[in-house]
Amino acid sequence: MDFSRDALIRTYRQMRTIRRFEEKLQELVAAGKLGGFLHLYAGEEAIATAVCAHLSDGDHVGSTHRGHGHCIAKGVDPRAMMAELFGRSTGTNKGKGGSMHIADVEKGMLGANGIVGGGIPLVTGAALSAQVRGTKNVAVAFFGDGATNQGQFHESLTMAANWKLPALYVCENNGFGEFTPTEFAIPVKDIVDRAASYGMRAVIADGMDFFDVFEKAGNAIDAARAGEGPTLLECKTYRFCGHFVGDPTPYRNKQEAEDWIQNRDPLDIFERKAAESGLLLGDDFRTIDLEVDELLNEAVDEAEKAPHPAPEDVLTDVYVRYS
Amino acid sequence: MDFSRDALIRTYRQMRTIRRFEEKLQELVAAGKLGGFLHLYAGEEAIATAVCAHLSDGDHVGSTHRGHGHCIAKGVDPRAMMAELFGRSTGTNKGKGGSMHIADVEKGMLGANGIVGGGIPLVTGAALSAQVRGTKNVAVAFFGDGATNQGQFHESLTMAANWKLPALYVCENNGFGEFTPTEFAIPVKDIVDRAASYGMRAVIADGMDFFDVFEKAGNAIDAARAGEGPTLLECKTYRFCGHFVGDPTPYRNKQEAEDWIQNRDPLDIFERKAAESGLLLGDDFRTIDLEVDELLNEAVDEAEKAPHPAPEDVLTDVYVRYS
Amino acid sequence: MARELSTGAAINEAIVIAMRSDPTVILMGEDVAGGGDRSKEGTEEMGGVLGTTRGLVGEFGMNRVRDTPIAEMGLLGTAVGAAATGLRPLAELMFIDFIGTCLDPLLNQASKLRYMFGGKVKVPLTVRTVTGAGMQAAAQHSQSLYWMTTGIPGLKTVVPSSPAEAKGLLLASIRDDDPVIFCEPKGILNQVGEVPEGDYEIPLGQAHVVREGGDVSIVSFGATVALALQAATALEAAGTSAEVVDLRSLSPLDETTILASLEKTGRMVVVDESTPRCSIARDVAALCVDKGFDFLDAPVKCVTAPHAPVPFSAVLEKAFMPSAQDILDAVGEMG
Amino acid sequence: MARELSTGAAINEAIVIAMRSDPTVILMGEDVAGGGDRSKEGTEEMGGVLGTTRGLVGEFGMNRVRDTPIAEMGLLGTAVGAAATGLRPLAELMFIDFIGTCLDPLLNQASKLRYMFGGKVKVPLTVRTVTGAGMQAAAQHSQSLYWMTTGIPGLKTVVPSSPAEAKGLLLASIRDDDPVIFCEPKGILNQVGEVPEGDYEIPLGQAHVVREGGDVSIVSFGATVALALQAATALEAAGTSAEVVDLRSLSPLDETTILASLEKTGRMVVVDESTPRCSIARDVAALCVDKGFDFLDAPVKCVTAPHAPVPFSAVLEKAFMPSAQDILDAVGEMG
Ligand SMILES: Cc1ncc(C[n+]2csc(CCOP(=O)(O)OP(=O)(O)O)c2C)c(N)n1
Ligand SMILES: Cc1ncc(C[n+]2csc(CCOP(=O)(O)OP(=O)(O)O)c2C)c(N)n1
Ligand SMILES: [Mg+2]
Ligand SMILES: [Mg+2]
Repeated sequence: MDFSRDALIRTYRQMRTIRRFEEKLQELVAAGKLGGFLHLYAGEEAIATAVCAHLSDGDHVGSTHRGHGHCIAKGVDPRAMMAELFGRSTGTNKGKGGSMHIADVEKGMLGANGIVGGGIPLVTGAALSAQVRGTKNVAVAFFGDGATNQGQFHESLTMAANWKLPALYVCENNGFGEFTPTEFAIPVKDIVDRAASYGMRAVIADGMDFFDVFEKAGNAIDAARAGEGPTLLECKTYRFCGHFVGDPTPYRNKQEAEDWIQNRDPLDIFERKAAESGLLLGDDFRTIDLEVDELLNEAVDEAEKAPHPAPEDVLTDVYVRYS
Repeated sequence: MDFSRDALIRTYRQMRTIRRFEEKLQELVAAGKLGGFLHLYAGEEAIATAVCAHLSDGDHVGSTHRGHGHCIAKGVDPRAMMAELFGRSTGTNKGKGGSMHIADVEKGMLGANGIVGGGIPLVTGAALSAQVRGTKNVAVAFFGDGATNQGQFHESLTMAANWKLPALYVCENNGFGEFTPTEFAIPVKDIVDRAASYGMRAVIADGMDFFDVFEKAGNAIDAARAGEGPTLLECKTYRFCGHFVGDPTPYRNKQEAEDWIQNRDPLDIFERKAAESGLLLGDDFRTIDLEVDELLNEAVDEAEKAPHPAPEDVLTDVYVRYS
Repeated sequence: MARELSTGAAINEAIVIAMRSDPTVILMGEDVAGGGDRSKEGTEEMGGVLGTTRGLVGEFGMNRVRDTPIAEMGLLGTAVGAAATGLRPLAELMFIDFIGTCLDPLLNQASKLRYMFGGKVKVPLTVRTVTGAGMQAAAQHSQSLYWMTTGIPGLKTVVPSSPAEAKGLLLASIRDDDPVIFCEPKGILNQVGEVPEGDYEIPLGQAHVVREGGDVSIVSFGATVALALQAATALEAAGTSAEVVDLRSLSPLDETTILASLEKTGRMVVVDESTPRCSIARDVAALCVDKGFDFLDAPVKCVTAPHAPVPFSAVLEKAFMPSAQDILDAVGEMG
Repeated sequence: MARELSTGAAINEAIVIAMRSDPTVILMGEDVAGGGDRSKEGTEEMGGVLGTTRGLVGEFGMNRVRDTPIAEMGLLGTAVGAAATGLRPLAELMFIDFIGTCLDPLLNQASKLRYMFGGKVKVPLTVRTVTGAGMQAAAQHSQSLYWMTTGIPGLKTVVPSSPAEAKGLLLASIRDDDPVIFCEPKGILNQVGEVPEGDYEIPLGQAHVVREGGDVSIVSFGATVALALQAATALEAAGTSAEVVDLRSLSPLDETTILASLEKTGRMVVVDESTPRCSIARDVAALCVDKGFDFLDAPVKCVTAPHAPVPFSAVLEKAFMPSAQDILDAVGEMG
């Protein structure tokens, strides 16, 4: 294992933060404290964490409706995110965005996105910007299996391939688009099959295994930085919760869901592999768990106490210049 | 050769009609008699002719901005088409459509289309209609190489593959999208490579050879009628004229163009192969040429004499029911 | 007759009636079933993200109830092609905000085929979609973009204001031979009200005078009808008699009813959930100052959302959405 | 100073100035060069379907002049992403009719990112596009859809009326930190006129009183300014003094200049090439009957195209397009 103890701690803390952040959200919804549409990333934490481990603030990431994990992995402050979900003026987006639009451009986080496929061209544009300006930065788009049916996916990958842009396209294949199973909506077995339409490098990773995603994303990102163009990385994963908070999942096979959740939890897999390295012990994990809990309890407390935006703010931030 | 003398005559007459129809248009534009945007099909006649030879009026075809050939091949009356291009009320579309919108739904011609890629979902819908209604009809989309970069292409082929629709997607790869060479705009060598994204059957044909297209389109259409789903058929061809009438083609390699036009004219190739069969002689071709000339001279005369729409007609045909 | 249904249930009922009475009606959309007919797998379909189409795949089967991929351009383009070739598709665009991913089939195909073809085709397509704010769904899931489809000649646009209206207007829309955009405002989706049994249509293009009055006209539609009625009640208490008109269809627009009301009252407020520029509110105001000029005793007031995207925060969203108080203020400002 | 250029040439000049003065300005679009830099291949590039961008790839190279695939959603979406990350892209949408294939990046991204992100990003994108009828290009290549972008909060929409205006407004648009839709009406593209040399900007949001007058106001923009001026000349001959206002930008809208003109004349005609429903014409009329009510001496008349797609036939297209005569008729009808 090529990881230092610090790196393992950092990684576990991040995955744990993502998981716990969303468990908090579920509690808060149950308590009637949060509004809006919430889509949970639970089960997919290894992917954002592994990919973003290769990125700096100058590299851009674009996300989806299911964006909490990507934001946290890209370094966005969970306290500011929590405040955003409470609609407070201290939130990442001053309360104007909410879950589907959390962004932090200074951290290279180009936003969650409420439009399926909508983030893909934005990221392609960030990669174009890096190429035109001659930086060594890359841009990474996260999107679901369902999003690969969108025209925006097709058009963006065509452009990225034509121009050899420094981009990475990460498909999180979690078995569903809303309530429709992937195999019902997509005419090919693996999403990587679609890369043939762009002559694009394509790789499958086990999205439940941080280490597998880390290695494959790293290779793709190195290639992009070296001017070798974009890659499509398919991560096989599973959506542990419903499509949105409140979805009773009557459409899903109980057995299959149980199997993934019990036996293939990315946090468990990480903990097992990291423990095998001998660099971390069971107690280390539990300590981190407690620290994360504390951080998020504080985040909720702070958010609840934070001020609401003023009604007049409804008309600010529309334009840079109004006249 | 499996063709009767009659079939060969019919075929040649059709290709010749398409070619001559557009030569007339060029003359008429030079004489200042026609307005609007005109995109010529010259060089690609074998494709429409060969594909439509397998279709009846109940089968639907959708076309592009370069639609004259598809219309004539699908049985639309060239006289009514000429009247349409003159904007007369006797035109196929009562003068409201013009070159980019010629249609004749009774002949199964769902319209030329001014939106690149716009005809592809319409045809997919016609195939869906045939499937839902349980007919044995098929639907065929013609489109260019450039159109395969459109989201509409990607989304339509995904749906057609998911549902095994009775559709044929005919890509006329003529080397250019407007002024941009195909290899500059598309990241794969052959358009058929894109079918992998849909797990779709895909075949390449020599678009200059009527017989090759006829055979391959026939197989695909038979498969569609038999419930075996859609095919992507790529026909390699060349656009003999500019992108539109008036395009001086400064961007195109003169040598390459000369080579295609002199040595690979689909009418010449057809004539040579048909003559080899012994069923048709040189004189037969020249007789047809004269008949076609006559037909089109008459078409122009009639069109020039036909009445213009009345100005009030600007407000008719917007709705079936206005209240 | 005292049967009460939510708007969602009324819409479901209308779809069942339409599909039973005409085998060419098909239903298409993302998750309209949810992975097809699941009755054999021991699982159940959701029937749309808001549950509106639950149960339909069971009755009508997968040939007529089509889950599409998440591909709105393909979905609507295919529906247009099917409509031009013998079917009468009812397509679902989950939220009208997604029109950004599928405008071409509406703007350049459905609305224009008939005209471009010289009247030789018809496109009996209906697109159901959800509009409006109020659920903290933020900027990309809360827009009231019916003004955009209203501005496109060749399309019709309908916005119902209650469960009973939704049922009758949807049946008329499906059976109309022109393409219709049928908007379901979030503000009425969970509203419950009396809905007549059986098959009935409310004709398109006829506005409805919901409440008669003589001092001021309040033209409204969709979720704003309830606001207009609230305002009318408050105005009555203050001695002003307000007439409330429900437009029902934005295109065709019932100019006659609007102008008749203006003639009666001389004063007009138009209420519209959308942002102001090029809105239905301003469109109707323009009608009033042209054909209704002689009736006008005061400025025509438009009550709309501000010129801004829809914010997430509950406080801001409340500030964003038009309210009954805004209508009262507008009437006050008229002098 | 007596140098005359076509609008197309003036736009080309503005692009050269913008690209020379700011290395973050890039040009993207279908065939904006035409297969890249062809100078080494013994062939020449077309420089756009109307030749407007000819010569630019030669000076600025293929890194900054990007031929895109025929993929408008990708083109505009990518331009938005580039604009949010350090570039100032000038994207070409060949005809505004094609907005159907790429509305999402404008409707849901460019216009909303800043707001949704709480003001923490800017999107300095300009989209050049061609609008309008008059070339028998028929229903899918002749629309005047600027009303659609005007109605979207977060976007700005500009329509120049002459070569000199086009140059100055385009420079201001490119340098504006907000997303701007810059419309080039077909009716002015080949118009030739005096164009100042060098670098100058015409600020957005300031209408221009093109001709002063006291009896009636004619508000116009783009290709309709010339019609308004023709009508004003004819009216003068008949003893009516018309004031002609050129809006220049539709969003932001210069309400002050419009209302000042109305206050002066008491009568208003608004001329707009687009179809009527939810048009700029009706939007301006609504402004007049609200904030300008006290000034109004007559109905506000809208001169627009009819509620129909654009027909192909020359006879029908002429009937479709607004004319100077239509303006005179409108003034006549006002009484
Ligand atoms: C353009 C668009 N169409 C539809 C939706 C509604 N929607 C939200 S999430 C979703 C499913 C997306 O599936 P996938 O891409 O696999 O991502 P996942 O939710 O599984 O992470 C859909 C259809 C949307 N937000 N945007
Ligand atoms: C959506 C859209 N984008 C751009 C255009 C402009 N345009 C018309 S034809 C054409 C080139 C099409 O190339 P291809 O698909 O290869 O067809 P070809 O002209 O070669 O037959 C373009 C870009 C259009 N009509 N529609
Ligand atoms: Mg998924
Ligand atoms: Mg081509």
